[in-house]
Parts: sequence; C-alpha cells; structure tokens
Amino acid sequence: MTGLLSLRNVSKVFTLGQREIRAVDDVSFDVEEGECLAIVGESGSGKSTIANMILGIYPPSMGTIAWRGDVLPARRELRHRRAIQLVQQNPLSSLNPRRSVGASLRLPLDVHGIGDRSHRADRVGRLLEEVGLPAEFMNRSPAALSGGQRQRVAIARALASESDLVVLDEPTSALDVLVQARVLKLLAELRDKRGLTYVFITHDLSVVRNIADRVAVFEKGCLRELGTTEAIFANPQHAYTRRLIAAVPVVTDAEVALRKRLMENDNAAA
Amino acid sequence: ETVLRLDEVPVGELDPGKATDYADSILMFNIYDTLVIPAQGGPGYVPHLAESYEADGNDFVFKLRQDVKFQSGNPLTAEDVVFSFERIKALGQGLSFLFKNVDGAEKVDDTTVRFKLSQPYSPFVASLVRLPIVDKKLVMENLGEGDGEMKDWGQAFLSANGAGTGAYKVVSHNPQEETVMAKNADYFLGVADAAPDTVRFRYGLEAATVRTLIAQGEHDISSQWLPPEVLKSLAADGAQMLKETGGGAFYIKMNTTKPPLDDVNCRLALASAYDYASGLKMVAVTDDVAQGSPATGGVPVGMYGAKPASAAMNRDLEAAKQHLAACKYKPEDFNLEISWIGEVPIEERFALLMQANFTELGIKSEIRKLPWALFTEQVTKPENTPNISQIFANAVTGDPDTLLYPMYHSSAAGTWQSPEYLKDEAVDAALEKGRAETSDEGRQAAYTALNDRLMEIAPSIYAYDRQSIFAASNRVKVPALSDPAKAFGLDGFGFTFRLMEMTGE
Amino acid sequence: MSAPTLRIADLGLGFRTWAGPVEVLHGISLHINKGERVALVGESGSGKSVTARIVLGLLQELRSARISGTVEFEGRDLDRLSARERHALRGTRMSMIFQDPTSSLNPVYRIAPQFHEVLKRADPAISEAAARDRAAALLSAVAIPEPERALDSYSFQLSGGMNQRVMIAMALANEPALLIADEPGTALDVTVQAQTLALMRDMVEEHHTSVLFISHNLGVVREFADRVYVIYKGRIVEHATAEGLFADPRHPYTRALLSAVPRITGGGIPEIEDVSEDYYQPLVVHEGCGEPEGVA
Amino acid sequence: MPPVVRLLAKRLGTSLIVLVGVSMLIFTIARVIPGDPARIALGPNATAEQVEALRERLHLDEALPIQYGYFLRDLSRGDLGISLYTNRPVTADIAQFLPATLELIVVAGLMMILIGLPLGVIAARYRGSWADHAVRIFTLLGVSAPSFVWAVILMLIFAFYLPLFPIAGRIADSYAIASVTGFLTIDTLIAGNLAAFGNAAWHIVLPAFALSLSGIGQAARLTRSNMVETYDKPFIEMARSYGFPERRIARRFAFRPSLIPSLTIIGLDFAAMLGNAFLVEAVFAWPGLSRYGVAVILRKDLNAIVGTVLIISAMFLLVNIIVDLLIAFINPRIRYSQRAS
Amino acid sequence: MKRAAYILVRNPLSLTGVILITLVVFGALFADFIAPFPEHRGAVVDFANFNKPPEWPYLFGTDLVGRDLFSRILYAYRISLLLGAVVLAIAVPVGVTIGLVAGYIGGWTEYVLMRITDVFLSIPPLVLAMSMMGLLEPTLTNGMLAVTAMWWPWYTRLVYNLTRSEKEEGYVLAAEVIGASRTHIIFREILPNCVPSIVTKMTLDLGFVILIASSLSFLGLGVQPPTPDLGSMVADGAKYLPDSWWLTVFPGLAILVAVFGFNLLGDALRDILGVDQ
Ligand SMILES: Nc1ncnc2c1ncn2[C@@H]1O[C@H](COP(=O)(O)OP(=O)(O)OP(=O)(O)O)[C@@H](O)[C@H]1O
Ligand SMILES: Nc1ncnc2c1ncn2[C@@H]1O[C@H](COP(=O)(O)OP(=O)(O)OP(=O)(O)O)[C@@H](O)[C@H]1O
Ligand SMILES: [Mg+2]
Ligand SMILES: [Mg+2]
Repeated sequence: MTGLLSLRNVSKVFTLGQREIRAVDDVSFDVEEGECLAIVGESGSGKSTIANMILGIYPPSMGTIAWRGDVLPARRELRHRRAIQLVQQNPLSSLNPRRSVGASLRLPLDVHGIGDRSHRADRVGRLLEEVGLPAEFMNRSPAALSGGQRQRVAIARALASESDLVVLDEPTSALDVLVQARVLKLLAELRDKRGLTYVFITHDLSVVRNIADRVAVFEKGCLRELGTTEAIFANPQHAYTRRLIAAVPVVTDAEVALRKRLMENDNAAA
Repeated sequence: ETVLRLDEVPVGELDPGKATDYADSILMFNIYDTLVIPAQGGPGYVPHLAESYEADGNDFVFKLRQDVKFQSGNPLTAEDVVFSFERIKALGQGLSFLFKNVDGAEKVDDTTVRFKLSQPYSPFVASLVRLPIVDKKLVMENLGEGDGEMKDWGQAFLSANGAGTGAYKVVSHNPQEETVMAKNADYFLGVADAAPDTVRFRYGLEAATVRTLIAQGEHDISSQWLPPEVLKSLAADGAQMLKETGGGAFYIKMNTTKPPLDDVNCRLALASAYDYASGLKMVAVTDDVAQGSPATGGVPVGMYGAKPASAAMNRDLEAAKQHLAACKYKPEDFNLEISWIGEVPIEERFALLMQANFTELGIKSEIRKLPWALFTEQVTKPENTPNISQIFANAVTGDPDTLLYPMYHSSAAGTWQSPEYLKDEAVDAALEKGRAETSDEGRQAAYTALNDRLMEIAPSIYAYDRQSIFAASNRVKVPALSDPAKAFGLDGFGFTFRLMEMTGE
Repeated sequence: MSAPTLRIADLGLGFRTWAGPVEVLHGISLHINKGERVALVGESGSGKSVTARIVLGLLQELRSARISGTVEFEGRDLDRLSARERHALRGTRMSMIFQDPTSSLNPVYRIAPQFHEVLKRADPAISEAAARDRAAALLSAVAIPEPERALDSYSFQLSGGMNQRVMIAMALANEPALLIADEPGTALDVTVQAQTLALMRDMVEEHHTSVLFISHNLGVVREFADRVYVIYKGRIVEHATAEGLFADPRHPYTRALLSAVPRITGGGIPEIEDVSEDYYQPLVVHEGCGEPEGVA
Repeated sequence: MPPVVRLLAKRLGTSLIVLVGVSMLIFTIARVIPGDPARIALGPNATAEQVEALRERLHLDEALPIQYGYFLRDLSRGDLGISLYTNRPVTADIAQFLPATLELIVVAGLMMILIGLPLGVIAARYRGSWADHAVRIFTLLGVSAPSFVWAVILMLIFAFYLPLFPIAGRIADSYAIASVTGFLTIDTLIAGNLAAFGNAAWHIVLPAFALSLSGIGQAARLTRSNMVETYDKPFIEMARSYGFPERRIARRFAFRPSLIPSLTIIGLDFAAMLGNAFLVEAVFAWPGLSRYGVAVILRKDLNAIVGTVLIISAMFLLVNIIVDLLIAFINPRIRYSQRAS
Repeated sequence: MKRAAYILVRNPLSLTGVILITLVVFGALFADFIAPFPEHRGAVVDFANFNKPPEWPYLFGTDLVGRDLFSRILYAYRISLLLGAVVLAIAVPVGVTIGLVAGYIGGWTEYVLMRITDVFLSIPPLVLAMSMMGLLEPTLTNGMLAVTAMWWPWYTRLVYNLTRSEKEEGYVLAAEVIGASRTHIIFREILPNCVPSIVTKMTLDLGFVILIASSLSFLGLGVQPPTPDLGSMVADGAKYLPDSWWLTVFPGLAILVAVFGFNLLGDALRDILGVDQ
C-alpha cells in the first residue's frame, strides 16, 4: 500500500556558481494518512528543502513525489494546494508586510471558499484565538508582532485551509512553552477531529517524543533512520540519532537519567 | 584674424540646385556668383559675372566677364553657365520653377550664352539672381554614383563642398550645425580688408541662446526670427538693429471655396474688422524699428503696382458691420477655423488678435495650431484647408511676379502660398500681363490693376509689409542693412559678407 | 563592588498606533553583573525582544515608541550618553544575536562582506583577507561544516540553522562585554545547540562577558543561565537563581511554564491554562536576588 | 560559456527580433505621419510634376510591403538611403550626430547616478529633516519645468550672469580637432590635446545637467522611498545593533536593496533622452541626433526617420538589457532563483 | 478611514500636501469667482497692457497679448490637472498590470509582454504622437490617448523589475502554497509592495504629464489657444527669458505647487495604503 504522500528517490541539487550542493540525496519515504511524521536532523540536513519540494515550491532534481498514488505535477492544481499546507520556517518573511494579519488569514478561506462570506471575519478571529492571540490582532501589521506571534499567525493560516496534510517547518521553536503546549494540543485535537496528517519538522526532540507517531532522522541530506517514536527513543539504531537525543536540554531529573542511559549505550557501541 | 558669427534656421543647403531658404540664399550669395545681381540703393539688376546682356526677342544673351576664376582656379566660361542652368533644370528641385519658361541655355562662344524662352517673360533677368554659376569642370571630376551620363549631377559633392566663384570659400559644412567660410583672396572684384576673414554661419540657435551669445560678445548677427521682445531687450542692451525692407508681407489668407468666406462680403467684413494697428504694435521692436510697416494693399510698398506708404490699411468696424450685413451667411451660423503654424510662435498672437477682433462682430472662431508639414499637406485640398491661414511670403527674386503669381493665379491654387484657392479671371489676367510686359510702365499698370482687384475681392487680409530685423553686435558694420541708400531689393543679399566691415571692437 | 554591566530600572515602553496606545513594558527592573549569565524567560510577546532593543538603543529612534525608566551600561546612563558614544558601544562593547536570523542578514550581500563589516567595528583596519580568515575560524567554531561555502553564500542559500550560527559567530566575534542573545538556539538542532551553548559558555567565562539570554526553552535556560527573570505581559514576575527556580518555582506563572515543557520521557502534552488571573500576582524575588540600589 | 554571457547572447538575439518589429512599425508609421514627403522635401515652390517624379524615385507609389522590401535590400548593403532634409546619406548623418548626443547623454546619465542616487540616500537617511526637505524641493523643481526651460535658465545663470560655463556648442572654435571617433572628449585625448579635452568636457556640463534634472529627481525620489521601506527591514536593525557606521548602512546596506526602481528609471531615462534631448540640444547648439531626429520627423524625411528611430531603438534595447542584467546582479535572489516558472 | 485620518493629522507634511492640493483644486474649480479677469481665459487681447511684469492688478503680470497670467493659471489648472489625472488613471493601471503579470508569470507571457513593451518604449514619443495625429482627429481626448500610449511602458518596466524581486519573498510562496489565484497574488500580495515606487513615480509624473501637454500642442494635438494650459505656458515663455521672466516662472511655480502637494500627499498615501485591510 502506498501512503498518502510518498517520496521516491528524491534528490535536490543546488548549484552555487561552479559548486553543487546536494541538499537532499536519494530520499524515499511514505507518509501515512492520519499520522504525524516528525523529521529531525541537524541544521542544513535538507529538512526545509524536502518541505519545499513537497509543497512544489521547487521541483526535485530527481525522483518523484506522489499524492494518493498520483505523481504530483510541477504545477500544482488547486486541489493539491488545498490538500497540502505549509508553515514556513522563517515567520517574518512569510507574512506580507503590507497586508494586515487578518487579510493574510482570510486568504485561505476565500481561496477555498471555506465558510460563508459574512462569517469569515469571525472565523479569522476564532483562528487567532485558537493559536492564543487576541482577535484584535487581525488589524495589526506583521511588523508590530513579536516573533512568536508571527509564527502563531502562520500556523493559524495553515490550519485555516482545512487541508489533509500540513507540513510544519519548525512551527513551535519560536513559541514559549505555554503557547507551544497550547498549539501542540490544538494540532493534536485537529488531527483527531479532522484526520489530518502532519509532517513535523523540528529539532526539539522533546516535542517529537510527545506528538509524533514516527520519526525520520536526517543527516547531510540522507535519511538515516525511520521508525516509530517509541522505537527511536527506546532503542535508537543510528549513532547520530543517539547523539541527537543525548543533546536535548531537559528540565527534570528523570529526563537527565534517560539521556545518560542513551549516552552510555552510545559510548558502549563506539 | 576677424571672425563674423551669425545664425539662421537649419538646414544650410549648399547645393545650388536645391537651395531655397534664407540660409541657403546667404550661402549662395557668398560662395557663388550670378550673372546679375540686384542694384544697390534702388530697383533693378546690374551685370555681375556678365559683362552685359540684352534681350533678343523672347531670348536673352549674356556676355561674360573674362577675368573670373572659380575658387578651384578654373576659369569661368560659357559652358559653366550652361551646365549650371541644365543642372538646376535636371534636378528639378529648389528654385528651378523660376525657369519654367526657359527652354534652354546655349553656349554661343566661350564668353557668350543665350537663354531661350518660350514666351515673353520679363521677370527672367530677376530670376538669374537665383542661378548660381557652378564650376563644371570641378563637378565633373567629382561625380558620384548615379544612372545616366551625368550620374548624380555632382549632388553628393555639392552638398558638402562649394564650387563657385564667390568671395568666400567653404571650409567646413555641416547642414545642421555650422558652415565655416573663409575669404577668397582671388575674388575677381577683390575683397576689402575690413571684410571678415572667417565667417561662422550657425544653424538653429534658440532665441535665448542668441540673446546670451550676443550679450557675451560671442555672436555678431542674429537671424530675423527672433521674437520682437527679444530684439527689444537686445536693443536695450545696446545691440544694433539691422533692417531689411521690402520684398514680402504678412498675409492672412482666407479659403474662398468654403462657406462663409466664399462670400466676398464676409471676407471684406473680416478685412475691415482686423486691427491692423495692434498687429503692428505686436511686431514693434523699438519706437523706430519694427518687424513690419503698414500694408497698403496686396502688393508690398516699393513694388510695381503698390500704393504709396501713406495709404495704410486701417480698421473700420462700421464698414465691417455693413459688409457682414450684406453677407449671405449669418455670423452665428459659422465657426471660423483660424490656423497658425506651430513653428512660428508669433502667429499664435495674430490668431488671438483675430479671434478677439472677429468676436466683436459676433463671429465665433476656433484656433488651430498646425505644424508646417501638416499645413502643407492640408492646403492641397480645398475642403481641408482652414478658413484662415497665416503666411509670410516674399519675392525670392525681388520681382513682384515671384511673390504674387504663386499666391493668386488660379493655376497655382492649393500650395502653402495659395490657400485662398482664388479663381478670378481679372486677377489671372493681370498676373499674366505683368509677366509678359517688358516695359516698366506696362508692368506698373498691370500690377496696379491687380492690386485694385485684390482690394476689391479681398482674398487675404494684408496685415503688414514685412521688414526683417536682425540684432547685431557692434563689431560689425553692414551698410547694406543699415543704410537705405546701400540696400538691395532682394532678401538675403544684404548678407554679402564682402561688403561688411569688421570694426575690431 | 563595580557597577553591574547592565542595570535596568523601572523600564516602561509604550507604542502609539493608529488604533490607540499600546503599553508593552510596565516598569521592569533587572541587572546583569560582570561575567554573569542572566536569562529572561517568558511568554511570546511579553516584551523580551523589545527590552533587548532598548538596551541597544534601537527603539529610541522609533518615533512611535515612548520609553521611560533608566538603562545603565557599565554604570553609565545610556540616556545621558551622546548618540556618538552610544553608537561606539554597539558591536564592540555589546552585541546581539537576533531571533530571526534569515531576515536579519542582508539578502543582497554574501556572508563574507557582512562579516568583514562586523570585524571592522573592533579593528577598523582589518583587511578583507584577514577578516575572511577570522570569519572562517569563527564559523568553524560554531560548527558550520563548510565555512568557506557559507562565507560565499547569500543568507537565502543557507538553512535557517546555518544563518543562526552565522549570527552567533558574528555576535561573538568582537568579544563584547555584554551579549544579548535573543533565542539563539531556536533554529539549531540539539547537537549544535549544545555545542554553541558550550562555546558561548567558554567565551563568557574566558572574557567575563555578561549575557542577557532571552529564551523560552527552559531546558536551555537551566543548562546555561546563572540567574533567571521570568516576565509576563511586560512585568517581571519572578526573579531567582537558575537552580532555585527549577527547584522551587514560586510564581504561578513560572510553575505553569515549567509544567508545560514537554518531556523527553514522554507523557504527552500537559493541560495547562495559558491565561489566568493568577499570572498577574506580584513579583516574587528569591533570597539573595535583588536589584542593586540605583547609583546613577 | 558563463551564464551571464549566455543570457546576454540570448537577450541580444531577441532584441534583434524586436528591432525587426520596430522597423516594420516605424516604416509604416513614417508613412502615416501627415504630410507628403516629396512635397516637403522639394520645398514650397515645387511643381506637381517635380513632386510626382520624386515620389516615383522614392518608390512611394508602391505597396507598403514592396517599399519595405526595397528598404531591406538597401539596409543589407548598409544603406539607409538619402535624407531628404540634409541631402546626405542617412548613415553619414547618423554617424555625425550620434556621437555628440551619446556623449551628452552618457554624461547626463552619469549625473543621474552620481547626483540623483546620493541625494536619495541623503533624503532617506535624514528622513524628515531639513536635508530631506531640501532634497525634495530640489528634485521636485526638476519636474516642474521641462528640461529645455532648465537649459535656458541654467544658461542664463551660469553662462550669462555668472560666466562660468560656455554657452553653446561642443568646443571652443579655436580648437581644431580631427574627428576620429566623433566623440570630442575622446578625439581630443587621441589628439593629445588636454586643453581641448578640458574645454570639450566643460561644454558638456550645463546641457548634460539640464537634461539630467528630471532623471535626478526621479532617481532621488525613488531611491528615497524605497530606502525608507528598506530601513524598516530586520537586517538594517541588525546592522544598527552592530554599530555599523550610519553612513555605511545608508550607502551599502539599505541602498543596494532599494536600487531596483531607480535603476530601472535611470535606464529608461537614459534611452529616452536620445529622442527627447532635442530642445536642450537646440538651446546649447549641440549638434545631436535628437535634434536631427525631430527635424526629420517634422519634415517627414522618411529614410532619416526610419534610420534614426532604428538607431534609437537599438540603443534603447541595449540599455534595457544592461539594466535587466544589473538588476539581477543587484538582487541575487533573482539571479539564483530556484523557482520553476 | 480612521487610520488615514490619523496618519494625515500626525504628519504635518501630509497635512501641508492636503492643504496645497485643496487650494489648487479649489482655485481650479472656483476660478470663475477668484480670477480677477475671468474673461482672460478666452479670446481677449489687450495690447494696452501686454507683457507687463507683475504689478497691480496683474498679480503675476500679463502675457504677450495682454492677458492676466494669474487668471490664466487658475484656469490652466483645470485642464492640466484633468490631463494629468486622466493620463495617469489610464497609463498606471495598464502599465502596472502588464508589468506585474510579466514579472510574476514569467516564461512566454513575460517574453511576449516585455517585447511589446520594448517596442513601445523604443519608438520615440514624438514619432508616436505624430503618427497618432495622422490617424486621429487632433482633439484633446486623442492627445491624452497619445500621452497614455507613451506613458504606460515606463510603469511596466518599473513594476516588472520590482516584481521579479518580490516574487522571491516568502509571503509570495505562502500565498502560492495556500493556492491563491494568480490574480490574488499579483494584485493583493505583490502589488501592495510595489506601491511605494508606483506612488512616488506617479506624483512625479503629474508634473511631466502637465508639461508634455506643451509638446503635444506643439504638434497641434491637445489643448489649443486660447485655452490656457500650464505646460504650454512654461514652454512658450522660455523664449522670453530672462526679460519676461514672469511668463515662465509663475506657471512653473504653479506646477511646482501642484507636484509638491501631490508628492507630500503621495508619501502619506504610501503609509495609508501601507497595510491592506
Ligand atoms: N512597532 C511596534 N508597534 C506596536 N507594537 C509592537 C511593536 N513592536 C512590538 N510590539 C508589541 O510589543 C510586544 C512585545 O514584543 P517583543 O518582540 O518584545 O516580544 P517577545 O517577548 O520577544 O516575544 P517572542 O518570544 O515571540 O519573540 C508584542 O505584543 C508586540 O506585538
Ligand atoms: N536556494 C538555495 N541555494 C543554494 N543552496 C541552498 C538553497 N537552499 C538551501 N540550500 C542548501 O541546502 C542545504 C539544506 O538546506 P535546508 O534549508 O533544507 O536545511 P534544513 O535541514 O532545513 O536546516 P535548518 O534546520 O537549519 O533549517 C543547506 O546546505 C543549504 O545551504
Ligand atoms: Mg530549515
Ligand atoms: Mg522576541
């Protein structure tokens, strides 16, 4: 059975003058309907690049990406657009500086004809409240928001389209823990309620641990390991995975203990 | 070394077969010579390259001087004269129309030439001031590409080089920028020392530029096209005003084929309503210098058939109203189209003056600016020709025929000079008589009759007789343009450089 | 005792907007001693970044901002310094790591010249080549794999984490007395985060740099900071040593924060109210943590 | 082949196509402009037969495509025909007048860049201060009168009341410089005559300044308004927080990202001056192509119109290509765009 | 609306702009009541008082046929502002749209649109206007058409280059990802970010358009005497500098006041249009 979304031998090569950068190198994996697949990996390992290819922002250099069994065309159709949504990593530039927050949020509603016209403003207000922002923020310009507030707007926007798959590129790293908790909860709820599927890109393994079903670990553009969250945290196969987990900053002693255990394993393996 | 600097509108045409404009005329009169030249201080023509000439039936026979050499060193012979004539006829451009009635030129011997005319044509001698004599040998050595025996008739060569006998030689020539000329030391009449050594003849200077240049002592003689206000301020700064009188007039032409001006009463009404005095005031420079003098009729003062200067035209609103009452059109029923030539800004003011004057009669009008090119196009069809057009016309040879025939003869209708489309037998007859008559009295009578008829049927408003005013620095003396006793009766001839004196100031 | 590197007393900030005035900071006070690492944690939008901007003197120029209170740097009141003197401090005595590194780097210049510019603040005569070498060394220190390539890239050609590391390297380059780090770890993967924190710690210890560490990642705070201020909606609500705070969080808001941290041991996302009247309770100051008396 | 060269080659190729389009269009337009070219050329007194003969010689009685065929045939021999206005080959006229105009507008273009852009930078940097207002008034003055009015005013001020600059022409009459390239500044250098070079350069200043005033104004205003936007960007805040000198921030960090509109307009202005400089050329008695172009249009000198317009178009396309490349250079994101179009 | 009022009131310069423009428009609308010599807009000549320097009752002096310049300038505002407004109202939307579409869509669309623009741009305006004259009646409307025809490509080029740069911004990606239509992205996302440049150019162009009227009327297109227009007044007066300076200076200042006002207003407009509600 093929998944909701499947990547087959996908590579992406950037040319930088004479040099070539292989940002993603022959990656294949499936995303199953309804799951939350976390993508973790070091910085520069190609996570955002994969996200951008899934969204069709640029085409893969090699390989194919299929949606429900059909290969996605380079120019996405509107149904694909609605089906797959993105929260970008850089929250500042993803909001149009010359449009109010409300206008940006309303866009997906208008595009996909969600809700009836007269109630869309209310809907926008509710979306803001869902991500923990006051509804009045819809009149603000993005420049007058803090980093975390912008990120929440971006999340609200991705959720607004009621899509099937949401690619979240570092959605909560700019949020404080309370809001993060709230947003994560919201994401989990929506997943249950609407049967959403997430591709969740993050470094925060604590978050991964608590919301992901499966984890894909990337290093230098390659997929190193893919397994259920339980398996990855209980028994990481790849040394790099172990190193990742071992480096997580923690707040409780129980966590310190877990970290220690993994570190010992790693030293033993080495 | 003395340098004379002056300007004119572009372009400077150096080819004698194509020269027409004022700028071209100045070039021709200095670089080339003609068989006759206008007499100084009075009417008529005197032999120049010719020693003498006489009429022989319709024909004219010219005896050439033998001491004349071209600037190239070649001697002047009858062949050169014949060549010059044939060339202008063959090219068929420029002022070649003046020689329409001339069937051919014939070398009788080395120093004698016979021009054969098809009919009696008294303005012929006058026309010869427009036949520059070209150095045949030099031209033949420099023929460019072209079909036939004469190839290009030396057009390529003559458009950039001089080939005349004149007192000045071409040093360099750029038709849009400047022609530089230098004194010809071997000129057959000699050139006075006081005459400028070098002449820089520039094209297309703006009024403000000329004003500044003269004030800074970097320019000597302006063109005649400066607006009166600019001349006024130059005069106030101490510049001298040179003056060239006669030979032309400012005509306001009425389209006689279209209502309402196809009714002579309407035309007369307008002619009486026009405010002649204000018009003259507009072109006044100082108390005693103006770009125009009162007109007395269809023929400028000083020409055959002209009325005396005392008989100036005047506004008469009462008469205008009477004429209008007699007109078959009601003033409220029409809207006159008054055109003016975009390139000649002062015409706008005349358009406004007319508009204001005609409004007093209850006549509505509308002003249209027309670029020259468009104007020449529109006048080719009577229905496109504006009701009223404004024209500065002059006699290119100094003979009234070259002024009046192209304006009023019915065969000449539909050019820029004849937007009246006048078809009047009496006028035609008088014009033809004027050409054919050889005696002064005969011509005088013919043109007097013409003038009377023109006053009667008023195809035009005779706004004023034109005088050209040139602002000049005090470094130069131009007797021909400042002393009536030394003036020539031909436009542009005052710019004969050899007769000018640089004062060295 | 010498004056603290940074002392903020009763700092207030409001913005005038077309919709009316907005109060952002309601008189906060904090200080950082020499060589000390102080964290400022709090809700997103609580006023952390603006505080940093005020310290650097960036908000003062904004016409719509109204600022009250005192900011002292090394005992000198910033308000009393001339613009030129304030300017001289930036990039040399104090520097900042920005929260959104990708938009904080100029998109039309490669990294190398931007780095050169930074290094020139300390050494105006530094040559391009020397600057490049030094930049490459600093970039390797923050674990950028191919420093040469990074130097020749534009910010949009680097990943988010790489840009952040570039910013960190820039901030540390001139060995400032005060480093303001606005969420320096957010875009970094944990291994690099650990590495850079270690690097920052080394630097700070070696040069006695004071750090104002802005973060909401309590794990990082715990591992890095000596002292912590918790800020909620423009008010400081708790002030404690790092140890004291994690062992004994006293303010309801701090407690909520701590319990909201997802645990690597699992257990799901806890259920916590994110707005509550309790969070407005007055400031709690732990023993031994107080603001020094004003000596301006 | 480096990508820039390839891009350039491609753009030049397509420009050729545009040029063919322009040639057809202008060929038609030239015949639509009112007035009978033969009549105008022959002067007011020509007879109907003369006019007819000339029309025939110019193939004016043939169908338009056939006329265009003649034109192409001649063009392939490098022959643009004879100007009816100056009676010289059009190519000779262009060769003579083009360098003068180019020289003038290159200097004017440089002035737009060297004066307009810095003024914009100053205005943006000192936004709201007296300097900003002074720049605003200066730049708006530039658009409140046409360039030739400024030409007259400048001439009166700097050549008449304060005789600092020469009034007219390209060089003082006393210098005789052999024409090699047609560019006097270059020819004087070739001749090794520094005094003449100085004199020629001195002659360019006022007309070029008059011509560039409107461009300076536009460049300055556009630079200012875009820099004001850029000043709000985070990377400027970053530069400030690092204490980069304000002057450097203005000149480098905020300036370059704001350059696109001003550069576009300067490019367009530069090319447009070829056609629009005529009145300024007239005031300063500058024997340039623009003046020639207008004269031939007014006289409906078919060959010369087509020739001049083609040259102007070619120059224009060239400048546009350069601007496009420059913009891609200034904004690397355009250059390195990964996006499929 | 509230925001607009707030921005206007807070910035004294914007307010100055509003006041200047109000004065100009007021002067134009009520010229009949303000002008000391309302009849001087038309067919009047007064050779007793021609070419007079400013002196009572001729505030700005008289022209070469004796008409009061002050009165004529008031009336000239009517036609000049109309001309400016109409030309910009057509040229700007057309040019901007083409530039946006070409810059955003790229590919063949870009190729074709930009080459057409090139053709229009590379034909000198005078030639274009002359050919218009050959084909059309020389009325004011057609004159405006001619100016519009030579004006739009400038906006196209300007916006095209801006768009090429803007489309690389994250917010454009965001909108694409949402599935927003091209129309939306072009007009609602990218366009607002080009507004500063467009508005700035427009406020400057007002002056240029007013002035271009003079070259049009030189060709016989457009405004015909005795109807006053500022461009022709400035241009025609230049011949008489420096002696009859008032002929050029006052109409020039009149243009300056209008352009200055619009420019100040434009800056405010930019802030007002800043954020799309
Ligand atoms: N220019 C401005 N105009 C109006 N309000 C502003 C402006 N800049 C910031 N604010 C408001 O000030 C508050 C504090 O912003 P700040 O950037 O300091 O938050 P923060 O604590 O850094 O949050 P985060 O962790 O999300 O970055 C926010 O509510 C923000 O909306
Ligand atoms: N437009 C581009 N041009 C050239 N190289 C690029 C471009 N975008 C990304 N890269 C390179 O591709 C690699 C992967 O980048 P990517 O943004 O996918 O990393 P990432 O895994 O998202 O990292 P981070 O967690 O830091 O965001 C990096 O080496 C980066 O420099
Ligand atoms: Mg990334
Ligand atoms: Mg922040």
